[in-house]
Amino acid sequence: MISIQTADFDTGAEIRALQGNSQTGAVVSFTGLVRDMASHGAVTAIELEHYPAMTEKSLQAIIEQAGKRWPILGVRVIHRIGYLAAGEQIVMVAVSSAHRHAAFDAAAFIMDFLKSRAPFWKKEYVDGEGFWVESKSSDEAALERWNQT
Amino acid sequence: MISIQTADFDTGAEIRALQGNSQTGAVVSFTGLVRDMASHGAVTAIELEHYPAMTEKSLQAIIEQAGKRWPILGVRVIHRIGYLAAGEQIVMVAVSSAHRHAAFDAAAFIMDFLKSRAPFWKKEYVDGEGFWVESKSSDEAALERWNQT
Amino acid sequence: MIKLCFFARFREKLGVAEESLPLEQPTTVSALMSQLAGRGGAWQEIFDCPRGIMVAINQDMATVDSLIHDGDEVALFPPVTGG
Amino acid sequence: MIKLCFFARFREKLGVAEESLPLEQPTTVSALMSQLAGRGGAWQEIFDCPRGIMVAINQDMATVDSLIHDGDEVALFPPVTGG
Repeated sequence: MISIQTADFDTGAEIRALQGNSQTGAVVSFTGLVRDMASHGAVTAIELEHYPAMTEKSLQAIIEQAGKRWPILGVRVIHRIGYLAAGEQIVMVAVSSAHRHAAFDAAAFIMDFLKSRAPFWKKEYVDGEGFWVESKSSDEAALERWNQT
Repeated sequence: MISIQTADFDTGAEIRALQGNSQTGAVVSFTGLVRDMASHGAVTAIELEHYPAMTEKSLQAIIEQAGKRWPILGVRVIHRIGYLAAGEQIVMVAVSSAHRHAAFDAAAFIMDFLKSRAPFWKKEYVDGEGFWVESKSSDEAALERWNQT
Repeated sequence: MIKLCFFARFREKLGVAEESLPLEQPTTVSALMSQLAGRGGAWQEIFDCPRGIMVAINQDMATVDSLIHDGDEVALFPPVTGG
Repeated sequence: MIKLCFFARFREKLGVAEESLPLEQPTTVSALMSQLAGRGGAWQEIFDCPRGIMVAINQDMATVDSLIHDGDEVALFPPVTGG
């Protein structure tokens, strides 16, 4: 259900794997990519550090929370680590459910909590120099909406 | 950008095609499938009728509305017509954007309006007999939330 | 003349997918529905009450108050259920 | 003894990824931070103010008021930026 890996992944194959259950009416997937622009210039690559002992545990807890809120049939989370060039895939979250709103909401919920609670850190390389990415207040704010609903 | 077709589609290939733009940081996809259960029994297949002269025009209008609300970089909508067996893919919506919330919201918006405004009708086959699917009040209600935000 | 199109359950119940109808002067969708209901049988059953009927004029969604002009394509159908 | 882990910017600035530290009795995260800040230099810069510091005890998110016990693994890191 959760993979932390340096290798790339095949979003289409992961979505197909979630379609096997005959009760499944909806699959929603999110794929995050390395953008080539940052505030300080053109990004050629990023480096992803994580906290190996904690990463999977924290993602597991986020998925469990989503499972308590929505009738999820399947979940797949893949997050890459190490060096990734601009344009490469970083992360994938896919959720299957009988109905579309549950799949949409659960996938957005998992991504919001992954962004602010899972122990990953990005360093962007611009002209060969590395800059640790600053967290965005908008990511923390995104968690608020899940407390209100 | 929009395809109405009897043939199946490859969600993974469509997602990859949207990843070409170097500003893209997020791709969200929705895939809808034929569920094998309905209120009146086990569904073996469905038949999808549409209004050919209007279908693409109505989807184009929905995508334009989404484009006015969110900074979308790319959109792909595929809807199948004709006979589809249980478990088959019916519809796919994929949206790319620089940021994840725009991609999530625009994809959910397009699906909500497609469900209640695009001229498609489903007939479910149970034991060889066809039943036209009744529209759900929850689908109409789903449009309301887009008026409030 | 206007062109009428019927889809899904309406098409099956009425036994007709499309027909041409003379139009003397611009009329509303609700007046057209009353006229169709006047044919009796399945027509009356479907068009007696405008609730639960969707209408498009020239492939754009319209309402019961929309005006129909000569040459228009008017589609009448039950609530959509795609996706 | 407790095990301390530092990640990302903290690891780089402090020049250390992990270390072991004696623990006489249970203490709070904020008391630990004060102790680390007392080392001066980059330690003081980072741990003088608990704002903008995330902490996990035994791989579960914790707060500055959480208690640290003997044998715990305490990770201190800047706000996460994955995804």
